[in-house]
Amino acid sequence: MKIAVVVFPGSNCDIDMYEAFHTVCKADVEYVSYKEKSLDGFDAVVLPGGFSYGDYLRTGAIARFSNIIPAVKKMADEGKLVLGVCNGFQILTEMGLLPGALKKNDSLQFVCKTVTLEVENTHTPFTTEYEDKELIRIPIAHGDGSYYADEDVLEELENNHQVVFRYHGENPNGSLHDIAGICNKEGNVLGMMPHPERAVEEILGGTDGLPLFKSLLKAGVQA
Amino acid sequence: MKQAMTPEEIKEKKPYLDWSLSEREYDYICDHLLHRLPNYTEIGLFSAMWSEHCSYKKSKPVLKLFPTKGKRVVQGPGEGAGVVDIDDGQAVVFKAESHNHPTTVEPYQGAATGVGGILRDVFSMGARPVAILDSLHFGELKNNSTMRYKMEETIKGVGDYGNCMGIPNLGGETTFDPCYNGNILLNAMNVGIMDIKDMEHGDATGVGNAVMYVGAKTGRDGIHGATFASADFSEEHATQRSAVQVGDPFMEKLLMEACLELILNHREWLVGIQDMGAAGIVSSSAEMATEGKSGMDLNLNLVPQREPNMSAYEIMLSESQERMLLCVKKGHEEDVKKIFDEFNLDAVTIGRITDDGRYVLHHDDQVVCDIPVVTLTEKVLEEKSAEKKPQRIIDAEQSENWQPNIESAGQTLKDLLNQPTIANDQFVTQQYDSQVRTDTIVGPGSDSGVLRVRHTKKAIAMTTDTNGRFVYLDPKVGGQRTVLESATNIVASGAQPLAITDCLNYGDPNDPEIFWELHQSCQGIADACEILETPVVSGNVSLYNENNGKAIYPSPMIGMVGLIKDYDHVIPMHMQKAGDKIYLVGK
Amino acid sequence: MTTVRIYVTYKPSVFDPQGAAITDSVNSLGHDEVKKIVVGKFFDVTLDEDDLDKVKADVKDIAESLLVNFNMETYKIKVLEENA
Amino acid sequence: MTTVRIYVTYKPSVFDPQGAAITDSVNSLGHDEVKKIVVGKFFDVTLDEDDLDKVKADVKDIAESLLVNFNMETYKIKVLEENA
Ligand SMILES: Nc1ncnc2c1ncn2[C@@H]1O[C@H](COP(=O)(O)OP(=O)(O)O)[C@@H](O)[C@H]1O
Repeated sequence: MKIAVVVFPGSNCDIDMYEAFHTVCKADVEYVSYKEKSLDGFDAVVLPGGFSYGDYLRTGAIARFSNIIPAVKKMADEGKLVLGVCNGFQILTEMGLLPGALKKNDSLQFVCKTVTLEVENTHTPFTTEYEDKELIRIPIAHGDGSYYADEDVLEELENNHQVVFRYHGENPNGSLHDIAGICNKEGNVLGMMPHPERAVEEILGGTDGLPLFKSLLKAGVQA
Repeated sequence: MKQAMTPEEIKEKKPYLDWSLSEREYDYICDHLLHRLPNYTEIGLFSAMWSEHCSYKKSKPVLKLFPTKGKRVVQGPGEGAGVVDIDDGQAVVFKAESHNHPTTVEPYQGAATGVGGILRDVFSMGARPVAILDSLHFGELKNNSTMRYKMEETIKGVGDYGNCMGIPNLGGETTFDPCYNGNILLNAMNVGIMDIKDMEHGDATGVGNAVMYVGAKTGRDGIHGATFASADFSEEHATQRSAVQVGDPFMEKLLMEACLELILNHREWLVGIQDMGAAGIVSSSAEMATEGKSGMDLNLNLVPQREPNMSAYEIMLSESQERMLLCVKKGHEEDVKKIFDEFNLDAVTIGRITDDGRYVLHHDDQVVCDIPVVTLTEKVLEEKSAEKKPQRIIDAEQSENWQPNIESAGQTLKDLLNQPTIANDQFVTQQYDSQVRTDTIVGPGSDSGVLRVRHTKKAIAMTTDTNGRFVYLDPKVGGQRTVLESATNIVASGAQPLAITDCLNYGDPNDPEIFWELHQSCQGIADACEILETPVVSGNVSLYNENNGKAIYPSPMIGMVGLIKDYDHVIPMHMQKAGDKIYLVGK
Repeated sequence: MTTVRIYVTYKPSVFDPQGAAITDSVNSLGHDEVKKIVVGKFFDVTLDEDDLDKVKADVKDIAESLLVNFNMETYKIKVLEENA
Repeated sequence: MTTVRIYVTYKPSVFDPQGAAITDSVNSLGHDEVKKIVVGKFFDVTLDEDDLDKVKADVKDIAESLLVNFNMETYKIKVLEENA
């Protein structure tokens, strides 16, 4: 299984994502520039965190006009795995692969800390290695992580079990329905604000992000 | 456009006095250095380059006290940042810088551009920045909504810039004291890591080699920021101030990646590189030419400009952010340009290296400056400063030691914890990304931040410490104590102290009492560094921290870095489990 | 040359934390007469085009493809006679 | 009830990285006719007050004490007949 980590101008969690796959999971992973037009040969693509184009205008708004974006859409359409974390999640909503939008945090402040998430759906290719309703501790670091969608969209998300991760105990940003991560209807596109790649080594404070990587890699082997 | 004054008019009307150049200095320039009257552009360059901020003319004798050599020191003071060997061909690179005046006036942008500036100092050495620390000192918060606003904006400015750059913030300090009511201190420190073989220098050599300008365009931002930083900050100055410098961290991120790409993968094209900090193009180019014992010939019309009709004076003194100056081997200008093109950044050849030691500037087909380059950098008229021990210290020495009368230790403890300086600073640190780059072993809130050196078992520990009140009470002991505090912070996390950087924040050095404090406290710092074998490898001086004639406490900030050979030895600060014994060590 | 101002605001259904925070602080400054503050952005777009129909079509495209996120925002357009 | 719109922009001499970045991306989308985009904020302040002089004095105070940073910004005020 071969994984692409897309590098946009202003991406800065690209290294972390690469290292999580490469050094920790010993997986086959490559950086791909936003200027490329094709993702042929890859089985999964990751849009990492950071501040693409400075997040000027709106988070993720300018990145979605990059050359690479049609190729990301194509992978999603073909049922391959697409993961967006933090800025990557914001880009996925801006490009319409996931519904809703991410607003400024209710506190109006950037927030960096480790929060508790509840795993709500273990049937996606990203979460099979978690227990149903498992509580996990994953770091967040964002200024615009407040998930918003209209009522009917939220209802649909809930009915289809598209809410994959929910903040547990404390909602750090004002997200509606405490949403921390959602997937598309088919389940092959996941966007989340928390950073699983920051929770893959004990020395850095915990490994609750590892099952996500293991699930993804396992899904690739089975596919 | 307004016609610039003629050299004769300058002599008569003395506009340079407003730019903090004294009459004595002006006469010295005319009679001993140029043997003629300088023109408008030239006198502007002198006033910026001879400011304390660029020339250290007041503080130089004091800086000489610092030990700067050591077994592990690869590069001491004199370059963008200090470089210290951490074995295996690797080095840790660090420096601290103050941005006190801009932050006092415009907290958000002042803090943001303070962080941006110190990052450029580190990556221009060829190091990848891996951590930021920030030392913040505000006035009293109680019943002061303006100070609260300034604090919030300062923190946001530090956070937004570092977060966007993707460099974790590993620590710092936040204190509150009425002495900073009219003059906030923002000291930012940056730590980078590199392979020693990749080290770059800020020099320009080789006749015919190109001087290339890269990064953001030049506008009329912060003109005379350097002299502004060197003058007493009073209400009067607030209205004279020129446009605020605005930070663009996205641009800086691109600039950093492009410069590192050039340095790490194409170093054979590059002769030297330096960031444009205080006094913009003039200070970077004149310093590079001086370092390389060269001359330089620049055409200012080639400088990328954001605004129309900028004068030579404005182009040279602008402090627009996110710019760097390179010296590139002749014939490789296009190669270098291609790298910067990839990142959508300007890269323009604005001049050439010469061998006659002259600093020649062309603008609109005229020569607007033609002077020996060393007159700007090395011929600065040194000033002897008067010193006097303050009466309050003499009085204190003669009075009996004060004994606190504590009736309820519990209440005193509660009162202490209630002080904003001592209270939990999560409010600040949660606004900073402290984990990006996934190397953070210990983040903010501990004695020191600890960072893994990726792909090794090594880790580095870092801390900043300032204790203005203590230094005010006893400058020498206060200086020693500040270094010791840093060292104990480093040791407490399991690391061996390596070296320090500093920011020397003081009031007006023309006041003999303040100069005495500066001298004494630096002696204290030097003594402690000597004993602990932690040489000073970089630093920065910020004088004239006054508001309406009232100086801040003498507030030297120490930034220390230590080495941990095996990160399994990192010791966390928190209590581990019930039943563990507690020891008090020392005497 | 024509300059068009594009106003962008949150849809009324979306909670605007900034507007709420500012309203609070205005009230706490003693301005009790202030009932509500809505915060928005505007973009003054200057185009090298004088045909108003073309201008409007261009601006609509720019707004809808880039400047506005319809999940949470709405917009209005106004041609500026002179810079307001 | 009166609603007043306060427009806040950077002073012309102040560098606006956001405006520059947006202009770049609009151009790269193929809209070469766009020469410049300036970004600003606006605040629609609704007050329980009908005396226009009082309204203006209030709004001026609010703008100057809270909404505008005079180091870098300037502002204009307009009374909205209806919500524009
Ligand atoms: N207080 C100090 N202690 C040690 N070194 C200092 C101090 N102040 C300045 N220096 C050194 O002097 C050199 C010039 O500093 P400076 O002009 O501030 O550089 P820059 O313009 O890059 O900020 C730097 O190498 C700096 O490390």
